[in-house]
Amino acid sequence: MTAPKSMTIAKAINESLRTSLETDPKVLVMGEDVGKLGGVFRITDGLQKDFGEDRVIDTPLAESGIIGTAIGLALRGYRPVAEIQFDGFVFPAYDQIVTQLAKMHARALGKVKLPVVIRIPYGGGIGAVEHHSESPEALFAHVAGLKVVSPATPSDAYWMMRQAIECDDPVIFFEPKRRYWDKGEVDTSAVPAPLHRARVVREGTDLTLAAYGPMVKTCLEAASAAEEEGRSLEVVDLRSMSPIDFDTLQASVEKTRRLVVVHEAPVFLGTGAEIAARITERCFFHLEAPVLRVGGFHAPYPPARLEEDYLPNLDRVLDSVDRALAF
Amino acid sequence: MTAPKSMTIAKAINESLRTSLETDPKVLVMGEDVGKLGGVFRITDGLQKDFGEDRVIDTPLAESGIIGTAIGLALRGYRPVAEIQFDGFVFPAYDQIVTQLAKMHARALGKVKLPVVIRIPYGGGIGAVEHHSESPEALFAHVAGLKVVSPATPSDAYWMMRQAIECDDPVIFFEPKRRYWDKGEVDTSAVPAPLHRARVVREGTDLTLAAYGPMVKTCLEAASAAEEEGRSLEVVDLRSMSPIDFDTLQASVEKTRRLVVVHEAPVFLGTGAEIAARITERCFFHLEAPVLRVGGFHAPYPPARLEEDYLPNLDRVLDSVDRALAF
Amino acid sequence: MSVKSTAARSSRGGAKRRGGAGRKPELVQLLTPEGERVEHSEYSIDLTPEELRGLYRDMVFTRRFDGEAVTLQRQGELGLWASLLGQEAAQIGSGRATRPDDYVFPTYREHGVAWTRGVDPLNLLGMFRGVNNGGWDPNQNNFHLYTIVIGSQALHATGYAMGAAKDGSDSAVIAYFGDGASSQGDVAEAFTFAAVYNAPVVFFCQNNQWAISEPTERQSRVPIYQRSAGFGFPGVRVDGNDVLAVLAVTRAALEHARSGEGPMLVEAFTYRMGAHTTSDDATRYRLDEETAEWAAKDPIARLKTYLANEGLADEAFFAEVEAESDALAKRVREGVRAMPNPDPMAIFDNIYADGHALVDEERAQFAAYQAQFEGSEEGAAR
Amino acid sequence: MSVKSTAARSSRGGAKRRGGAGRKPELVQLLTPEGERVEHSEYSIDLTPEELRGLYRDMVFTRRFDGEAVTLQRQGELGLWASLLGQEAAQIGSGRATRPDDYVFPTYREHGVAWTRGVDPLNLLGMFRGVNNGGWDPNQNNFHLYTIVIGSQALHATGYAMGAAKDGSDSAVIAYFGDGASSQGDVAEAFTFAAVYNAPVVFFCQNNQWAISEPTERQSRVPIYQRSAGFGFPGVRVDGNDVLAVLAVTRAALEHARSGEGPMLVEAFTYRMGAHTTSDDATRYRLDEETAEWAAKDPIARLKTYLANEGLADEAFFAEVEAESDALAKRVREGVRAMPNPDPMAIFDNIYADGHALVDEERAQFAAYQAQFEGSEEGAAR
Ligand SMILES: Cc1ncc(C[n+]2csc(CCOP(=O)(O)OP(=O)(O)O)c2C)c(N)n1
Ligand SMILES: Cc1ncc(C[n+]2csc(CCOP(=O)(O)OP(=O)(O)O)c2C)c(N)n1
Ligand SMILES: [Mg+2]
Ligand SMILES: [Mg+2]
Repeated sequence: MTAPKSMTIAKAINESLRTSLETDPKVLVMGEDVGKLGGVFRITDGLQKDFGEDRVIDTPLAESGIIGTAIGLALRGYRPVAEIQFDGFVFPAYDQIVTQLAKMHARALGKVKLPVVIRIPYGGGIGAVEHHSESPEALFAHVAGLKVVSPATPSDAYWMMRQAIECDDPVIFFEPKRRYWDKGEVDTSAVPAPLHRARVVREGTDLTLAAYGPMVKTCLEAASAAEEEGRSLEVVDLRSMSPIDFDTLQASVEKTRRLVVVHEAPVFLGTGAEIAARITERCFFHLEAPVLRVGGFHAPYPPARLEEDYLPNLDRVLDSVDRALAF
Repeated sequence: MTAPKSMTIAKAINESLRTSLETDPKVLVMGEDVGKLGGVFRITDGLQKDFGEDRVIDTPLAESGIIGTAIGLALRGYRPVAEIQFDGFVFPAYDQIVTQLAKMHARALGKVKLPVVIRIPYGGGIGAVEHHSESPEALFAHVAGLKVVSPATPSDAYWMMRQAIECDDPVIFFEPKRRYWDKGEVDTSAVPAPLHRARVVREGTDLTLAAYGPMVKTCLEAASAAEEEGRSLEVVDLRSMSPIDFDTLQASVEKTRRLVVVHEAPVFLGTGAEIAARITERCFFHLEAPVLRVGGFHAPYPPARLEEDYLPNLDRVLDSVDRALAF
Repeated sequence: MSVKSTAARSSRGGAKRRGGAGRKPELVQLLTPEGERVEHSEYSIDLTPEELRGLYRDMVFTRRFDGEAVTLQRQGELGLWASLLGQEAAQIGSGRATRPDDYVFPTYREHGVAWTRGVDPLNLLGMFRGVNNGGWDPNQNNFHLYTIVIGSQALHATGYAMGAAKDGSDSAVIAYFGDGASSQGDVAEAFTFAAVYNAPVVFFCQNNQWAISEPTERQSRVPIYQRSAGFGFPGVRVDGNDVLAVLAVTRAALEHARSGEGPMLVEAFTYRMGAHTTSDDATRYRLDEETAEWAAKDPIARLKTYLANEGLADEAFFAEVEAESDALAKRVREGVRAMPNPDPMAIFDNIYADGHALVDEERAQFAAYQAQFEGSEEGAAR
Repeated sequence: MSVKSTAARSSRGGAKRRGGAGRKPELVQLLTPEGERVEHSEYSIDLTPEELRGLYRDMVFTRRFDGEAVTLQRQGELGLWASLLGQEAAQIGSGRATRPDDYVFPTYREHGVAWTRGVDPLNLLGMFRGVNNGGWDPNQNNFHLYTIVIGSQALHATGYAMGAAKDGSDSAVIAYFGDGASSQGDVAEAFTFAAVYNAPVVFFCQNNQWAISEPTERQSRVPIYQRSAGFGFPGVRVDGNDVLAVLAVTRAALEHARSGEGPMLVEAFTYRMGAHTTSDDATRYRLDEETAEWAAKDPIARLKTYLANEGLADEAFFAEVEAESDALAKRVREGVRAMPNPDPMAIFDNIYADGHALVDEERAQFAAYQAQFEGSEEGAAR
């Protein structure tokens, strides 16, 4: 039993990959620049040096090729962890993900398993150029056969990645890139919560804020700010977008009677739409206000100098909280 | 002024393409097998014969290539109407659609327009093998820069296609393939409703059914069946999934106070989720029941012998109507 | 300058730039359409009479159950069928070149290859009947599921081959695809990955001249076997209606792969004698003359002629094969008719290996919904 | 059999199968690294002293404002910059080969090509500063927007060329992409479409040896210029640091395209002297020796030597170019600093050409939301 260590989300994922590579010889890490460079975010730093080119594989610049060959490797018994360099570059692989990776287990009536993890650094807030700041999670969560998760803390980053790699289903693992350098405690010997279980990360009584990945921190900040105004907000870290843990959320909303969902992705047909629809159905007589959503606009992710305006922030969250409380 | 003619949806689209080819020399039709064969559904029947290989173009078997070159042709001033042979085969083109077609107008600060129509025969009910029966509209409606529509009648098929071709934005045109052979009146000289306007196709007072494409007919049948049981259902044909005409729907729901949304696509993160979320927000104090949704399950589209069970049908719609009325 | 007609354009481009083609005969052939054995400088084969008769038997069986499937579709027992008529030699020859431990990635038309791998034809028919979307265990015969999205499986095969190499195994992998598929980006990416990782995979393109209604000139203006050179591995064109040549060339290609030489492309030049599928009407786009021309190159007829002329098989043998294939057809016919419809609750099976809360919820809701109708006619609940 | 190290594998594959390479010198060169003019059997060029000085001026200017952009990024004025250092000859030579009515599809690094098309460098900097995602009018200089998704623009270029041919125009199109991009399915599909439709497009691959941290062997085990033959059109490798050779070869390729001969592939063999972008740390993956080796092949130095040795330019000219480039750098620096941030409401602009109800709704909501803060500090509303 090792003592908890303080580390960044980036380091936690690196450690998680390292441990997985160590404990299971079938685990592979693959993607563009994951080798010597350690990835553009250094998430795979040092892994090729220690595990060799055979297990930490620099691939040609072709995302469909990365996922398509990862499927083949999984068919051969490997457990590939494939990196997509940035959110906006997953689309060339979308066909392989949607028509093959997601459906092959069912197609084979269960005879084939595809334990492939696709790591995608996602979301904005880092001042990047086009295609480097998107949040496409709804486009994966809508597709049956995929599991979709996103950690918000170093501990979850570490454990959820280990669980994702151990999972026999394909997992799309969205990494909140602007939180890569946030620190937190990681206890590598703790027994983790199930991969798809939501977590109440702050208790409150007046309204529930639901978020995942990068927006959990924003919601916690909003809850602190609201406290100063005498409002008690509960914050739920959903952790998983497919499946979504509606039971935990429902319990929270039955208590607080109000819900605001926050994500960076565009609101229109974002995960918040499903959450609003389903929680309204489950809690129809409990809700004092409609479920409100805070998220991106129906617009291409804007140039960096506008992203502060585009992204949900403390003010936008609190504005919706005000609106919900005004009902 | 020509007299209204009775024709199938298939024929109406064919006529619409023909008229567009005739009236605008910049209009092109392209795709796999659209030439001599007239497409696997014969939607482009006779067009290559009459307009030549230069305007009705058989393409190599590569969907990304079809959409990518359609973008280039549009940049050169053409108005390509590209066919994707079946819903499940649009994914190789998804990257070009999402990262290029949808975003180029904004990227160019409006200096470039991409009037590309992508025709996709979609939905199930025809007893086909895998990938031939899917309803991926939410995956396009979530993406800013695209417009997404689906006609339910021959008249709409004719006019909406003409409007889509005339539109300066990219339009994803979902054709309800199992309704291709349904007949109806087409008045090619009538002044059409705007492309993105919803239409109340049956008036009622007790509950609103909202649908588009293939499910409009199912909803109309459900409304007839309900009438025999003394229930008055209003049916709204949404016609457009991006944008969605929430004003028309809101007016209907404010009257009926109950809404059931029906689509073939999986419920989870389907367009019904957005409709439920937004209508609940707009009509919070009007709604007597949560917005209910009838649609596909979170499962790969099943083999043909199970599709009757998988697809929303009269019974499933009426079951939800019962549930909504029981609130 | 305007775009000229396909024919003019492709022949010009083709003629001018065939380049490497002069180096070797363009089409490897060991048995002529007339049934005469010929030799080839690079590829040779020496089969026992029994092996030769085996190939014949395989081809006849394949054609027979394929034809039966067409009939079953006409009778409404299948929703669709993609006939391999005319491609028996390409499939039997290449399939018989594989070892049991090799792995095969088919398209949706490799019924003959499936046969050589020991997959029961009935298993293939499930997806065409609409009772499943695949459904056999790929690892039982190292024969992957049929893949419908054109070209996808080329990457799966490459990844599998990368894995086989990592394992230190000397198994090889073979990926089937069509002439149309050669245009898909996935196939090109598979070429790149296979070359860069030196993966032991053979890309086997059955150029049957058509991708539904489009002739091969809509996909390429040079012969497809030439595609691989620019990716750094060899390509060869073989007479796809000559089972001996296909066997010899595929064996050599698999040997090339398994011995560490990396990938290889084989283009089997053949012809789709039937329509694309039972849903297709080939008369809309192709001429009878072409079909007639290819009928004269029939893969089974030429082997039969050879066997008969050389005294390698007698009438009794041919009659026996005929009888056996009738029995096979009967078994297939009866088997298909007896295939039960799946239980509606199967919709919720095998979506995830490790479970998913939403699926559980929807399964339970659907079960409750279905229970309403229990004991009543369909829809009688209202 | 196991996957062996890249080097061993790729050289083996390469050596064995370079095939066609023997037929012509592998690299077209007209000006050696030492600044000596050499002749080439297929490609020749005859430029006036003024034209030669013009190329020099272009390259110096390009390098200068590129360097200025790197500095501006360090100073926080730009979010990112992708330097073309070392690739000036490849870009100026090819850009100067285009006619005004030709159309250019760049990647994100074609600052030198943009210069030759008359695009103001300041326009290029907008997206790197984060004030827009492109933002110049592509039709003003027939220079398309920078495209970041690797390989996509190859298809746009092909479609555009198909359209140009349809119009009966004799304009040609040139599509730029990198060595890494050669692996993308979209590039292969562009090759297929261009060949099948005989589109007047030149595919111009700047092989700068690296795709971020990956050397070209991770993309191909044979030279990239060989890729096109298997698609039915010619490819040629040119010394990408030799502006004369690049100009000659690209001119010929564009001529080939516009005269109805169809597409052509040009591989400019060059080197990325800087890091991939200002965010990259090239010391993590490449050796100084390699950079030093390529520094000796500098494209500007060799032309300068040639001009000086041949008496085609004097010190006054070089000094003048230096002074002008300083002025350009100053203009760029000041222009960037003066670039205003866009209005937040611009988020809602130009998403659709014909309007969209949801955008209207969100625009109105956001305006109302923003109005709350009017007159107050940011966030002061609470
Ligand atoms: C990605 C994709 N696009 C389109 C289709 C529809 N489709 C099915 S078969 C076919 C033609 C395939 O031609 P080819 O590759 O030559 O194989 P063949 O059918 O001749 O065996 C097409 C276009 C598909 N299955 N997948
Ligand atoms: C589809 C896609 N995947 C990944 C990236 C991230 N990325 C940006 S540049 C680059 C390397 C490009 O290399 P190359 O094509 O050789 O061009 P160069 O940068 O050397 O000019 C990568 C991987 C991207 N922009 N697009
Ligand atoms: Mg074919
Ligand atoms: Mg490069």
